[in-house]
Amino acid sequence: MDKVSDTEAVTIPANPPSGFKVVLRELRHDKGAIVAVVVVALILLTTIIGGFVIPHSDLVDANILDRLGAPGVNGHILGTDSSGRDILKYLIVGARNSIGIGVSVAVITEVLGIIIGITAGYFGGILDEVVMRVVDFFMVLPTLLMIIILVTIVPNFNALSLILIISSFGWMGTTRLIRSAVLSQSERDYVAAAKTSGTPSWKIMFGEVMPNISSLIITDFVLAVAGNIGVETGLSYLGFGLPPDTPSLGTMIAYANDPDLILNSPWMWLPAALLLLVLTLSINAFGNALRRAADSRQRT
Amino acid sequence: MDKPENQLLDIQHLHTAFRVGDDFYDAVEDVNLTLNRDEILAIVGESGSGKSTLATSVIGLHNLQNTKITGDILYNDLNLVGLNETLYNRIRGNDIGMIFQDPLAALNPLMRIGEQIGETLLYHTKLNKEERDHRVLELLGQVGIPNPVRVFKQYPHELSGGMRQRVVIAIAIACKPPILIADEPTTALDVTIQAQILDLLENIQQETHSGIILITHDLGVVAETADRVAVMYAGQIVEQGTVQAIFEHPLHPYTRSLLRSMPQADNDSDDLYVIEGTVPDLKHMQTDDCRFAARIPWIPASAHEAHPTMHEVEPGHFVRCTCYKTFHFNDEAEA
Amino acid sequence: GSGSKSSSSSNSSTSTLAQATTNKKATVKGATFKFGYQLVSPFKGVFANELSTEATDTDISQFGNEPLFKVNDSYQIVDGGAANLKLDDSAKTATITINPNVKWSDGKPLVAEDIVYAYKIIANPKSQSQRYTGALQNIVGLTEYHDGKSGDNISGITTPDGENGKTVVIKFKEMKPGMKFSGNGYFWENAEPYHYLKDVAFDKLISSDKVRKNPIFFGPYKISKMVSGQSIEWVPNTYYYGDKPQLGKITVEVISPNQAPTAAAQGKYDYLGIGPTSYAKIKDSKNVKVLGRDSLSYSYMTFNLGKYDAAKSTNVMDDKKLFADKNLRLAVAYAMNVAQVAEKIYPNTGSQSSTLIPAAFGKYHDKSVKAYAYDLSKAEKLLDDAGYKKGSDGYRTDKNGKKMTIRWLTTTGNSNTDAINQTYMQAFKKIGLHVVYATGKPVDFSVYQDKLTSGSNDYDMFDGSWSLSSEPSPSDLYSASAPFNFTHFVTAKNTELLNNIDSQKAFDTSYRIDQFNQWQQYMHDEAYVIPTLTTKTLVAVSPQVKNLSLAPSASWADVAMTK
Amino acid sequence: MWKTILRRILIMIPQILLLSVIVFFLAKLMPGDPFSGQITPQMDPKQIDSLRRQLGLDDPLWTQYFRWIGNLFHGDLGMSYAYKRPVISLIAERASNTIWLSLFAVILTYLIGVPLGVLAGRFKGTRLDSGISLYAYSVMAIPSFVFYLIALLIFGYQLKWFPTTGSVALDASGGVGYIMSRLYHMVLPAILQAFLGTTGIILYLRSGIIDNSIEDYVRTARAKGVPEKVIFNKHILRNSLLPIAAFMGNTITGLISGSLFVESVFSYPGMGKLAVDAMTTRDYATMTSLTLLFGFLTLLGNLLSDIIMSIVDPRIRVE
Amino acid sequence: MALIEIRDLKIHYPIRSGFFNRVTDHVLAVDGINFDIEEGETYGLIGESGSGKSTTGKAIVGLEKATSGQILYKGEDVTKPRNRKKLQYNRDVQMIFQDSLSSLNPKKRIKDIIAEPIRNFEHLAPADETKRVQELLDIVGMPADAMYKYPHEFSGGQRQRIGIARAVSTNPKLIVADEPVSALDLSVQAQVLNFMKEIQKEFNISYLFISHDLGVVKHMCRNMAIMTRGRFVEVGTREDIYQHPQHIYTQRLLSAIPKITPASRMIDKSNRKRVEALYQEESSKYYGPDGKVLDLKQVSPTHSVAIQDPVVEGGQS
Ligand SMILES: Nc1ncnc2c1ncn2[C@@H]1O[C@H](COP(=O)(O)OP(=O)(O)OP(=O)(O)O)[C@@H](O)[C@H]1O
Ligand SMILES: Nc1ncnc2c1ncn2[C@@H]1O[C@H](COP(=O)(O)OP(=O)(O)OP(=O)(O)O)[C@@H](O)[C@H]1O
Ligand SMILES: [Mg+2]
Ligand SMILES: [Mg+2]
Repeated sequence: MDKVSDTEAVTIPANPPSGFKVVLRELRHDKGAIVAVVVVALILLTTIIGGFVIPHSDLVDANILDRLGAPGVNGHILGTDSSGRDILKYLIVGARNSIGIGVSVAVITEVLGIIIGITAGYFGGILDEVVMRVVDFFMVLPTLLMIIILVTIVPNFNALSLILIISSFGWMGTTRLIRSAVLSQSERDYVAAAKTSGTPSWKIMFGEVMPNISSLIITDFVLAVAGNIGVETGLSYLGFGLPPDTPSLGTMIAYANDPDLILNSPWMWLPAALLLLVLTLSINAFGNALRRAADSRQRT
Repeated sequence: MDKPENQLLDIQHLHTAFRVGDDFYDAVEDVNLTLNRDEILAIVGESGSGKSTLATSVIGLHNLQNTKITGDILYNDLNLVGLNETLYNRIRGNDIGMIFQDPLAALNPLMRIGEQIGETLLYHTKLNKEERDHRVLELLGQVGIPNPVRVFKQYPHELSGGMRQRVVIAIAIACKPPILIADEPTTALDVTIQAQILDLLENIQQETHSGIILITHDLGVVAETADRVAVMYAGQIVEQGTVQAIFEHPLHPYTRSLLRSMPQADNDSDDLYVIEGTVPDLKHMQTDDCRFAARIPWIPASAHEAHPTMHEVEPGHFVRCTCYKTFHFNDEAEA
Repeated sequence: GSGSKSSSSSNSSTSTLAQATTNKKATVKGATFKFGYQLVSPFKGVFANELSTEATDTDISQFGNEPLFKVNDSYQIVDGGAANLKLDDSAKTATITINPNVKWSDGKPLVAEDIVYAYKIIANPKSQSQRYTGALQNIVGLTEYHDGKSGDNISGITTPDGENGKTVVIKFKEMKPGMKFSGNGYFWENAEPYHYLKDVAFDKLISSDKVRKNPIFFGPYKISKMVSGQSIEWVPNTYYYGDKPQLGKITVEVISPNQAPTAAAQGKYDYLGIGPTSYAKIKDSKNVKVLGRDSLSYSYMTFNLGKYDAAKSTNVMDDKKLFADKNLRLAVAYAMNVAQVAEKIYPNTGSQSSTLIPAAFGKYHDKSVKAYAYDLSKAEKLLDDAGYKKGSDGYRTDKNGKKMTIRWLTTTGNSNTDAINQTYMQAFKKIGLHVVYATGKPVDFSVYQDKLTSGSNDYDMFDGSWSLSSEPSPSDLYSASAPFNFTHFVTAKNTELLNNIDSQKAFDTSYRIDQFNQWQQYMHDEAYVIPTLTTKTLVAVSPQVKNLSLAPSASWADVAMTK
Repeated sequence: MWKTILRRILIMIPQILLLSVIVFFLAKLMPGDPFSGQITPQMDPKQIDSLRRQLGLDDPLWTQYFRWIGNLFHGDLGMSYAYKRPVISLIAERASNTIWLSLFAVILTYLIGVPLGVLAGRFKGTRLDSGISLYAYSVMAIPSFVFYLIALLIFGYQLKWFPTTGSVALDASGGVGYIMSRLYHMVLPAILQAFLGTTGIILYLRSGIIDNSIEDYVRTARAKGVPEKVIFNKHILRNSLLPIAAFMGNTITGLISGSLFVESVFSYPGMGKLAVDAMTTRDYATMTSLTLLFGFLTLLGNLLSDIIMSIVDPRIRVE
Repeated sequence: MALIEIRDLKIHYPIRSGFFNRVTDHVLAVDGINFDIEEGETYGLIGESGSGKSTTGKAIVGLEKATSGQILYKGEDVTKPRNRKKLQYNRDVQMIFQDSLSSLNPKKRIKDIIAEPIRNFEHLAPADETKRVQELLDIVGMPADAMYKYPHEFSGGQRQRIGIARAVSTNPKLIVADEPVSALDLSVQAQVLNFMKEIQKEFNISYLFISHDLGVVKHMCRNMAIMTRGRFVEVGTREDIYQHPQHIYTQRLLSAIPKITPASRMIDKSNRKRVEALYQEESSKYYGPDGKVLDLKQVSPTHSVAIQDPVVEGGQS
């Protein structure tokens, strides 16, 4: 047999192909992204550790003797709020809760979006048509108003119900994104190849197609986290946010709505606003670096 | 060498290097080439051999931040290498026309066909709008578009692949440039349309007496249309000569291997000839030795030149490296 | 007496805030007076008191929308206004005599029918007025008119000298001592221009331009321009019967509460009502002077002790309710450090109210009743003695040894109310009471109100506030039959005292005061309703304002501007 | 084209009806009703109950819904319980404020966003680019109300450049004076809204320009000898503006629903605030009507986007 | 009996338009074709872009649903999913794709790619599976260490061979090869073609070889069909088609192929011009009134042409 003797693999630099590894490797060359990741990591670390260390009573208990203390007074580094609680502690736990909510909503919407989007995009046809009409319809719903109605309706409103409510209006964008990505992946022959190899549909959808849009999913996830923290903030401003014993960046920034506090006690809301800014910027920078990483892999 | 008055382009020691990471690597190395009036010069070679890089260097479309070009590209005593943008813009479209491979991508999706062709005229002629439109209609007719008036107002997506390629050609020849560069103009097309387009190119050349650089990897296309052929391998020209010389007396092992691996070649064997190994990529093609040596390992190293140069074996027929002298196919040796 | 729930403003403190301007400079003629009004949403603009449902529309139309009767600073109706009132106890009538000089701003005189017409608007079902109350139905024939049984006439309201005459006689089924005071609710204190509105059907009245865009009044000023929901311009009413108005123009502008403290401190308006917490920042501003007055409102903490039986129109107490035990109620009362909260959160502008009749009512307020003083050990002793034992988790069980959770219904507020609630919560915890928010968090006002009125059973304790009308009778809020007795307490003693307050005997003021005092003491002892805070009504006025007073007797006709 | 538009509009009807069912029933699920927040001791609960009955609030939900929808088909959106006036006139008054403000803001958004996006894309990787991107993301991260409040305090109160409240001055007179006053009141909120709205445009345009400049047709244009400036303005920019055009419909609807914050800070009487007030006061007729209007505007915005796209992009055919 | 028989296969795609977005027309991607593939043979399918070649191939492997007609495998109609299951059709029929990169999942290692059909059809122990993959890699001439690499680490020719390894992993009877070498350079193309022939001999595989390159088909196939507008214009053996083309379309296609003999190019060109002129002139004779390709008529036992009246073999050329 005249076997072809070409055995040396072409020496294209071996790009690790799993979405995550690509990303890490690409990020290493992106100074902005490294800074962003470090910032996000620091914030996460501080808030998670802080969340464990800071006793719940410190966040709840009012001490009106100590209220509205300016930063530095009585050992409160960032001052105290109108209940006399330490802003720094409140901020740390608030950030943890906000991030928690942002992440949870992102997880839920992403999972929903992935399942629905992949199914619709993969099977196409009437299923896709129906799903897309539903998505369109949800897009038409005035989200903010619907959220407000639901917040009012649910009996025992807490962080979990907030997460579920925000999620129920946040999955459409992801679904659309995933669906269109899946549509374009479905055109690729590896899907046809898997079908002819006898692979069942669910395996193709989640085992073959999904890994190929993983960087997209990661990026969307990261950006969704940032976006959802913003939604929570807006709700708090309107008075439909979390109960006072569940601090969040939103409830803190909403202090800015109190006319007496916005200028006279800026330490009550400004640190939260700045933290939100830094957090959003970093998450976005990270998300964009992810997107760039994904793109650059596609180019090679 | 052709007579200088017939000569349109004289490329001397051209090196084009791309930045990969922090270093520059030659994708085109020490290419010497001339183009004359009234001729079609074909450049053939496998993917990655540097054909497009060479053509792009001539028309000056490389992004100079990532590309380093040295050597000379002489056009009418003007050296195009390092020419400033304003001057180059006067030459592009007017003196050098370019035809690209993918006719859909090459056309602006938002502009009407008439406008896209007219744009060339706008920057190189003093024609007014009416005259330009008139000329565009004329060009559309010239490239064999059945209903120029309608097509004039259409958008690229409304045309078939063959029509689009004709439009791209019309753009390239709008100012009757003496030099035309066609980079794989028919690769995306069906054979029947390919034949039409190639005929069209020939006709245009006969009318305008231009010189055409035709880039392709299809040997059949070369054999049917070219006057002279340059065979590229790994960034270098390995053989150059008239089309008869190349197809009837190919010398360089690479040229011979290529011809032999064509299915059409009526060889008795049921199997096609296969060249061992693969074309090296940019980073791995950088060597002073004969770059093809790795793919004909049965030829002893001594057969290759230390620093291969072009040898003129007969007037106008050049071959790189001396290995051609002792080259034989693997099976022939065994036979 | 009656009031409306409002989360802001009220008080009785001894602070030094002036109630009137002291500016003595010469008046500038034709000056513009800028009146700012804090409002979160645009005003609704129903300029007929019979039809409007909120104080806002009345507040921004106060420059023209003058009531019929003049009051003194104790809210007692006195002669000298647009009309005089004469009560006849034996005939059970009130005779209203219109000042013949009073003219509407279109020049037409105020006549008897204008007064009658106001009653018709209220009582006609088509106009959908929300002012058709039980108290008004004390007028003979009003119910029949409402039910369409007496045609176009209200038999108890007559005009002896004709529709266009100046006298109206109102016949009551029963006379009440509160009738001497403004705001008593037994008769209406406004008139509507019959000649102007008669062409508008009752059901179209509320949306008609004549009520919304071009209303006419007989007060010192009249509307000259209006931007719906945002601003109104008032100019002097040349037909005004009283002293000539001093200002050339009054502009009323709605301003978002977000901006109010800044606007006030900058003196952007000549008059801007401000919240108690803004006082500290504004008091030193050179641009404005802050006037203040004890308000007629107070906040309270109370309990869910039963239910309202709508069929029988009466409240029913339920012994099984958690707070049926007085000791538990008192423990809650002693655990709230209201005095400190007032001092810390509303310095100079808020204080602890001691009884359910705010000090602003002067002699009707019983000074001898002392507010529940913060005393945790007393509270604990009360609980211990009553058999609420502390468990190992620090929380007390009920008297049967079962776990006890107190559900507190409260409304969403601002960061100050959060602080206050939390302060109380901690105190409750200290005395071993496990208090949680009903439904998990403070609820919005509609939900709160819905729970209170619908007989919901999912709360044990709630707080709120009443803004009283100028007649202090507590019957509307605390009597057995009062639908607003959300506490649902009914005791013989309470009923007796309230009846006495509104009895014929109480036409004797000293008797009435005595009954008031007894009731206040009784309520203090029983602790059904625990009064908490009261804050002052504050206004930032510019230094140029002259003759402005927050006293009930003040008139806008007197207000002037100087250099 | 007209047929497609008509068809799209017809498709909207069932969507809007479904929307109305959902909103109506959800709204009814909220505890309380229009009167529960209004009850004061100056009123009599019995009278309130009879008013409730009179207004049909005691009827079964379906009856209420069909009555409402029946009236809707007669062009009657019902009466606002809170405002005691026909919803249609209430919304007309507020909507005109919001729509003008939004329109003004949209124009400003594009006037600000497009040049910034172009600069960032064209000078990709430079400091200018990083600066513009930083701006875009910062604006995205700052909660809008904080942004509005601070700007109001600075420009309205400290510098006194702009009016701080309302949509028009009381003393604005005459046609021109009135319009000028309206505009003057809109300037600050519109600029602020525009600054917040530019994010999407900047980011889209930037990446559009970067992507388009490596397209083949740009290479063709270069090969024609077209000057770089023209290549940029005529070829790259036009193609990069496509997604922005698609964005336009969304921008408008986004602004209208996002107007809530600007309206409450500036006491600007508009639809956003009206909608939230309607929620809190259980003003069903207003609430459902507004939701329908928002839904309709969103659908209209989508349709508008598609029409714009089909006009600017010949590849998208609307037959 | 042939391995697979295609009987009057039609695949129509609906076109929606109009006010209600109803189906108003159909694309007749494949419109009534018949052919048989014998065991161990390579059947060529030639045609221009859009003529329906890929659609046919996809229908055979089951990636497209047939609108009507039958595909008989071992005598049973495999357009019915039930029969496909019963016959283990999906295991016996595999596909090689044109775009080697897109047909290999970029996120999977070569081993997992090649093992995919094995995992689905024969449940081997991990060690056996690895062994099998190794064998397959060996068959296609790839080193064993390729197993743990990813598709993008290989050249086009190597990737195509990986695709072939996957296709042969279940010992299929038929492989549909849709333009397997169109994207490849000459020398790589040669490798792949050689290779396909080799495994054909070894495992007695049949190919449906789809291509627009007449030279390649000539090299690979004994029997072939020329396709245009969803229908066959000419069916026959290599000699029938290349030596005695009857249909004007076939003639035109053949004449358009560039030859590598520069010496005869003037002749080739004029010949092409002549055929082209003839095509323009006479094409109405060769097509139905609506431009539809006529039904095939047999002109010799092996040769059928879509013409009105059969012409005696060799009559026209
Ligand atoms: N912009 C670039 N940056 C870096 N490397 C490049 C760039 N453009 C081309 N190359 C490399 O230069 C070499 C020559 O490429 P070129 O496109 O000229 O080949 P070609 O002969 O035209 O091939 P094909 O037939 O595929 O078009 C290849 O190895 C290619 O990867
Ligand atoms: N999913 C589809 N919907 C509608 N039309 C389709 C679809 N798939 C293919 N077609 C049409 O069917 C016809 C045949 O397509 P097919 O891909 O089979 O052609 P082909 O011969 O393989 O062409 P190529 O050489 O370009 O691959 C074409 O006109 C194509 O546009
Ligand atoms: Mg090339
Ligand atoms: Mg195909």
